Amino acid sequence: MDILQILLNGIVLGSLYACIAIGFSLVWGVLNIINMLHGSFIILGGYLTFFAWQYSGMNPVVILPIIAIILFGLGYGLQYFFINKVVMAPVLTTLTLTFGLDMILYNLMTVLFTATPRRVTLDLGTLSVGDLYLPIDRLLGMGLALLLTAILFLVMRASKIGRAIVAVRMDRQAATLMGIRVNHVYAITFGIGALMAGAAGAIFSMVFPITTNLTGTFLGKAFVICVIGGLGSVPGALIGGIALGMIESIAGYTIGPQNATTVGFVLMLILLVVRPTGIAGVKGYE
Amino acid sequence: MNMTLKNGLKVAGLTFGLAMASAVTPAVAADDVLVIGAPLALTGGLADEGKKQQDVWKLWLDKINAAGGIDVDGKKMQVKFVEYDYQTDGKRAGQLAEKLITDDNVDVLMAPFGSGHTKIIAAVAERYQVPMLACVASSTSVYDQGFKYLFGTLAPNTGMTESMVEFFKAQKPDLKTVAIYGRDDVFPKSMASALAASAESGGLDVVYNELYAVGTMDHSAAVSAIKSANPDWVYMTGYTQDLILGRKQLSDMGVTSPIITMVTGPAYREFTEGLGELADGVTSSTWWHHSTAYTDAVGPWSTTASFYADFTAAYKSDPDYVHASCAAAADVLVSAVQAAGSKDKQAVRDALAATDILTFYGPIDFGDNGMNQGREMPIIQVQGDAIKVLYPESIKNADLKMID
Amino acid sequence: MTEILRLENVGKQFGGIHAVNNVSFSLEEGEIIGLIGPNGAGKTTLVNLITGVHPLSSGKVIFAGEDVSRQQAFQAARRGLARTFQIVQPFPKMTVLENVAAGAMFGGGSTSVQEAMVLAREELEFVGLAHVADTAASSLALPNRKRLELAKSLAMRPKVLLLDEVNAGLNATEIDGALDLIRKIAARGVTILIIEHLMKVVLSISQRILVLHHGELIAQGDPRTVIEDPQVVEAYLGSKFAARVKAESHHA
Amino acid sequence: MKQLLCFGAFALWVAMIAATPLLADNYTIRIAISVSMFSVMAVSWNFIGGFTGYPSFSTAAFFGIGCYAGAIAQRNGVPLVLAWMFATILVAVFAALLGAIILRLKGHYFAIGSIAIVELTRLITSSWGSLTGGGDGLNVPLLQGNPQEVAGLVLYVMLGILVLAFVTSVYVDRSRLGFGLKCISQNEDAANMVGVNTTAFKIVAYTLSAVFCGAVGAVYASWVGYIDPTDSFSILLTLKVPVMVLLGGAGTLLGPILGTGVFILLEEIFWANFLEWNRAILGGIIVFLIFFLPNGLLKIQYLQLYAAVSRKLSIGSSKSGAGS
Repeated sequence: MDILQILLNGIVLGSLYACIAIGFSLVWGVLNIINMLHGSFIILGGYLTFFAWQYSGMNPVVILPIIAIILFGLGYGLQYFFINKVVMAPVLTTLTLTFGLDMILYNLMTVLFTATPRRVTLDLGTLSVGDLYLPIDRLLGMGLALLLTAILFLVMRASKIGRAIVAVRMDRQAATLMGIRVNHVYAITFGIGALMAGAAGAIFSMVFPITTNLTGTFLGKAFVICVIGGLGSVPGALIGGIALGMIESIAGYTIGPQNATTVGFVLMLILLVVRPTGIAGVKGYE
Repeated sequence: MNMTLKNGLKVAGLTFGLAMASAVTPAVAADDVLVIGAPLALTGGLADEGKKQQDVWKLWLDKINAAGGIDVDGKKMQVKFVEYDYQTDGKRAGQLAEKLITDDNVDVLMAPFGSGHTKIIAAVAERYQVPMLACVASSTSVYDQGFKYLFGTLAPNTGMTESMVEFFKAQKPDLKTVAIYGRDDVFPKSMASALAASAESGGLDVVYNELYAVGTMDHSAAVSAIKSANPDWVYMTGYTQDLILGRKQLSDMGVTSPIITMVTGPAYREFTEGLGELADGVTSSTWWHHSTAYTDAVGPWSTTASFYADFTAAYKSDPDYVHASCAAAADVLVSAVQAAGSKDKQAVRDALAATDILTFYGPIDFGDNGMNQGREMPIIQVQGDAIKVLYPESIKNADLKMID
Repeated sequence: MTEILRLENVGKQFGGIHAVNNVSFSLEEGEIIGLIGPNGAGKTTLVNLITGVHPLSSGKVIFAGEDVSRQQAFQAARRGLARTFQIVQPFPKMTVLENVAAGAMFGGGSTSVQEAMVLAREELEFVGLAHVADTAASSLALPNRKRLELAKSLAMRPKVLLLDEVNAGLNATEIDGALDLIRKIAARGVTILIIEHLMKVVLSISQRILVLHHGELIAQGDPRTVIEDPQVVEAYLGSKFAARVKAESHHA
Repeated sequence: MKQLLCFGAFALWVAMIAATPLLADNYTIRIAISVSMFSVMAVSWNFIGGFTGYPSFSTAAFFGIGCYAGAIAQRNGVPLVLAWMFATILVAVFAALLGAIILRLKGHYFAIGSIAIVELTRLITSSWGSLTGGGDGLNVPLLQGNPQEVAGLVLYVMLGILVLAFVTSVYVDRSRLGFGLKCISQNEDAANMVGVNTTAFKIVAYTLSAVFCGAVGAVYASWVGYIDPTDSFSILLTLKVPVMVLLGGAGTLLGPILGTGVFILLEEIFWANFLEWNRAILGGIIVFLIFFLPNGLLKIQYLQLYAAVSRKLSIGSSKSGAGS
C-alpha cells in the first residue's frame, strides 16, 4: 500500500512542480532567456494572494486570475522596457540582467512583506480511500495546474498570439518580415511566463508556506524540471514536473529525505550531457 | 615628513577604493559610553530573526536611556548599539564583526541568530579578545572550541531533550515509539540527534530518524514513511516554514500520533499564525516562555511580567525566547561591566565568567565552556489560541493534552 | 603517382536516413578532383566525414596510408586535411592576419605566435589579401572572405584541401580570379577536392570528376566520360545540358 | 607601451593592497583581503568566461570544495600549507574531470549545468556528514597569532595567489593556448577545423578557472575558522564573480581586477549607508551595467568621452557667456 501512496504523492507533487516550470520553460524556449526572476515571481504571486485573501476573505481560486493578470502586466513591462533591449545578447548578459532585476524585486518583497512565512490557512481536509490519503488542497492545486497547462497548450496551438509566438521562436527574421511585432510578442511571452508563475504562487499559497527564502528553491526546481522534461514545450514541462515529483518521492522514501533533492540534480546533470532534449524530447510549441 | 607621506598614501588608498571614510578616522568612543556591536541578519534567510534582535534591543536601550544610562563605579555610563546588516551571509558576518571591533571600537559583541553564524563571529571576537555574548546559539559545538571570550545565554540542547523525554513518559506511560525528523542545519540537526540519544537512553524505540536537506520543498515521502511506522510521538525540528508544512502534511496524510513536537515551532507566533487550527496540540520545548514568572531580577525589568507588559505595549505581540534571551544578554553584560567597574575588555570578560545572576529571563551562570547551565527549560503546548506551559512544575499552567 | 586519400565503403546514417552510402574512391597526390551532385546528394556530409566532423557509420577513410576513420576534426586539420566551408566561418572579431595565423598555429604546427604571424602574412600575400591584413575579419566583403578562408586553410600546410562551394555567390570575374588561385594552390602540390555547382567551372579545372546522387557514388572518371554517362545525365545534368556539352566538345 | 601600462597598473594596485597592513586598520585589511580573494576568482573566471566565452557559473563549487578540502586536511593533521596545496590540487583534478563532462554543453545548457554543479556540491557536502560535518559545518583550526599578524598573513597569501593568477592569465593571453581559447569563443566549429583541440583547450581553461578558486577557498577556511555548506557553496557568490568581470571588461587582463575593486567599493558604500535597500541597489547597478557598460569599464573610450563632455561643457559655457 505504501508504494501506491508514494506514487500518488509523487504525481500530485509533480503536477505542482510542473506549475513552477511551465512559465520558465516558455521563456527559455521562445526568448532564449534563463529567467532568474522566476522564483521571485512565484513568491510574489503567493504573497499577493495571501494578502488579498487576508483582507477580503475571498477564496484563492477566485483571486488567482487577478493575481495572474497583475503578474502578466509586470512581466510584460519588464520585458518591453528592459530585457528586450538585450534579448539577442549571449546568455551571460541576459542571465545577469534578470539576476539584477531579481535582486531588486527580492529586496522590495522582503521590505514590504518581511520574510515571515505566510500561508492561506484554508485547510480543506483530506480525501481518503482505504489507506490512501489525498489532501484536497493539493488535489485542487493539481487540477488548477493541469487546467492552466491545458489552457496554455491550447493558446499556443490555436490562438493568433500563440502562432505568432511559435513563429518568432522558429525564425525571428521571417516573423518580422511577416509583419509580426517581435518586441510585442516577446513581451507577451515573458508576460505569460510571469502569469504562470503568479498563478503557481496563488496555488502554492494554499499548500506551502510562502516566504522569500523559497525563491531560490523554486528557481532550482524550474531548472531541473526543464532539463528533465525537455526544454521549451508545455508537455515537456508537465512531464518533467511529474517525473521529478515521482523521483523525489521515491528517493525520499527509499534513500531518505536528505538525499532526495540531490537525486533530482544528479539526474538533471546526467540528462544534460546524455540527452539535452529531455525525456519528452519534444522540440518547440508546435 | 614621514607622517605626511603616510597620510598621503592613506588618501591614495581611499581614492583607490580600499579604505572607507570611517577607516581613516576611526571613531574613538568616549570612556563613558559602552558600545555594543551587533551584526544582524536584517535581510536574507534569517531576516525575521535579525529583526527580533533589533526590536528587543531597541526596547531595552530605550529603557536604559530613560534611566539616564547605567551606573558604573558611581558614575553614569551611556550605552550605544552599533548594528549592521550582514544579509544572512557568513562571509559578510565575519567581515562586519571585524569592522565593529576595529572601526567602531565596540566594547563587546552580540552574536546574531543561529549557531553557524555565531561560530564565525566568535572566531573574530576570540582573535581580538573582545567579549561576546551569544544569545541565540545553543549547539554545544559552538562552545567546545575552548574560546575564552564567548558566553551564551541559552542552555545546552541535551538538557532540553532529556527532560522532555522524561516528562512525556510520565504523562503517557504507554509511550513506546518516536519518529524523529530534522532539518540538516546546525541547530535543528543537533536537537534531532540530542533527542534521538535521549529517547534511546530513556528506553524509547526510535522508529524513524532522518534528516532533510536545506531547501526541501515537500515532506510527503518522509511523512508517508512516518505514517507506516505509526509512532506514538513525532518529533520534528526545522525553521518555521518547514514546520508549518510538516505539520500540515502530517495531518493531510493521516498521521495520528497523539504527541507531535515541533522545535522550535510554537515558540514563534508565525508558526501558529501559519497553521491556524492545525497548530492545536503541538508541543515544543523552548528556552523561555513569557508565562514564566521571575521576580527580583537585575536589569531594567525586575520581573518577567514587566518585560512582557513593555514588550506587548511596544510591538503588539508576544515576545519569544529570542527576544528574551537577547534582552537578558544585554542585562548580563551590564551587570558584568558594573562588577568590573569599567568597560575594560579583560575585566569584563572575567566578570562575565564569574556571572551568577537572575534576570527576568531566568538565572544565568556560565559554565566552563561559556554556556549558561542548569536552567529548567519549559515545555509548551498550543492549546486553542493560547500557548500553555506544561513543565516545569513551578510555572505550569496547563496539563498535556493528547492530539486526537 | 601515389595515393593520398582513399575512402572504402564509407557510409553515414542520420536516424535511419542514409545521407552517404557505400562510397569508395581515392585521390592521387597533386590532382584536382571535382565532386558534383544535386542539392542534398550528400556532398557536404561526405566532406564532413572525411574531416572528422561527423563520425562514420561504416567504412574507412585512409589518409596517407593511415586509417583515420575515427579522427576528430582538429586531428584532420593537423594531419593536413584542410577544408573550407560553404558558408564562410571566420573568427569575426579577430583581424584577417590573426585568422590566418590561427590556421598556421594549430593546423600548421607553428611553435610560436610570432612564427605563425609571419607564415600568415605570406599566405595573405599569396591569396592577395595582404592589404587588409589588419582589418577585422567581419568587415570583409564576400569574395575576400572566401580568399581569407583559403588563406586560413593554406596556412595549415594541407596535403589535401577540400573546397566546399568556394565559388558560390561570386560573379564571373571573381570566379575567374578564384580559379586562378586554385590552380596556383594545386601548383604547390596540394591535392584538391572541389565541390562545385557550376559545371563549366568543374569541367575547366578538374582532372577527374565524382558524381554523388542520393548519397551514392554513381560515376567517376575523366570529365568527358562522366558527363556522357546516362545515369549522370538522368540524375543530375538533364539531357539538354548533356547534349549541349556533347555538341561543344565535338566542335572542339 | 600599452602592456607596460597594464603591468604598471597591476603592480601599483598590488603594492597598495600590500601596504594596507602598514597604513590602515584591520577592517580595511579585511576589505583588502576580500578584494584580493574576489580578484583571484574574477581573474580565474576570466579564463573560461572571458577568453573562452563559456558562461560558467561554477566558481562557488570550486571555492567551496577548496574550503572543505583544506579544512578537512587540516583537521586530519596535515600542516597548513600542505593542506592548502592539497585543496588546490584536488579542485584542479575535480574541475578537469567535471569539465570533460559538462563542457560538451554549450550556451544556456552549459550555464544551467554549471549552476547545478554548485547546488549539487552543496547538497552532497551537506549530506556527507561523516566527512564534512553536514549541516553543522566544520570548525577549522584557527591561525595562531594576534589579529594583525593573522590578517597580514592571510592578505599576503591571497595577494600571492592573485599575482600567480594574474601572471598565468598574462601568459595564457600571449600563448597558443590563449589564441586558441579566443578562437573557440568566436567560433568553436571553425576553431576545431583549423586544428584547435577544442575539448582539451576548454578543459584547460575550465581547470584554470577552478584551481586558484580552490586555493583561496582553502585559505579562506583557515582564516574564518568555521565553514558551512550554505556559505561555502553560495549561489550569490557564483553570480557575483562574473558580474565583477563584466563590470571591468571580460576577456581583458586588467578588467577582472578593476571590476572587482569597483564592485567591492560600491558594495561597501551601499552596505554602510542603505541598510535595508543594499540588495536592490546592487541589483540596480547590475541593470545599469548591462545597459550602459556592456563591455565593461576598460573598454570605454575615455578620451572620446572626455572630448565629448568637454565639448558639451564648452558649448554650455559659451552659450551662457553669450547670454550674459
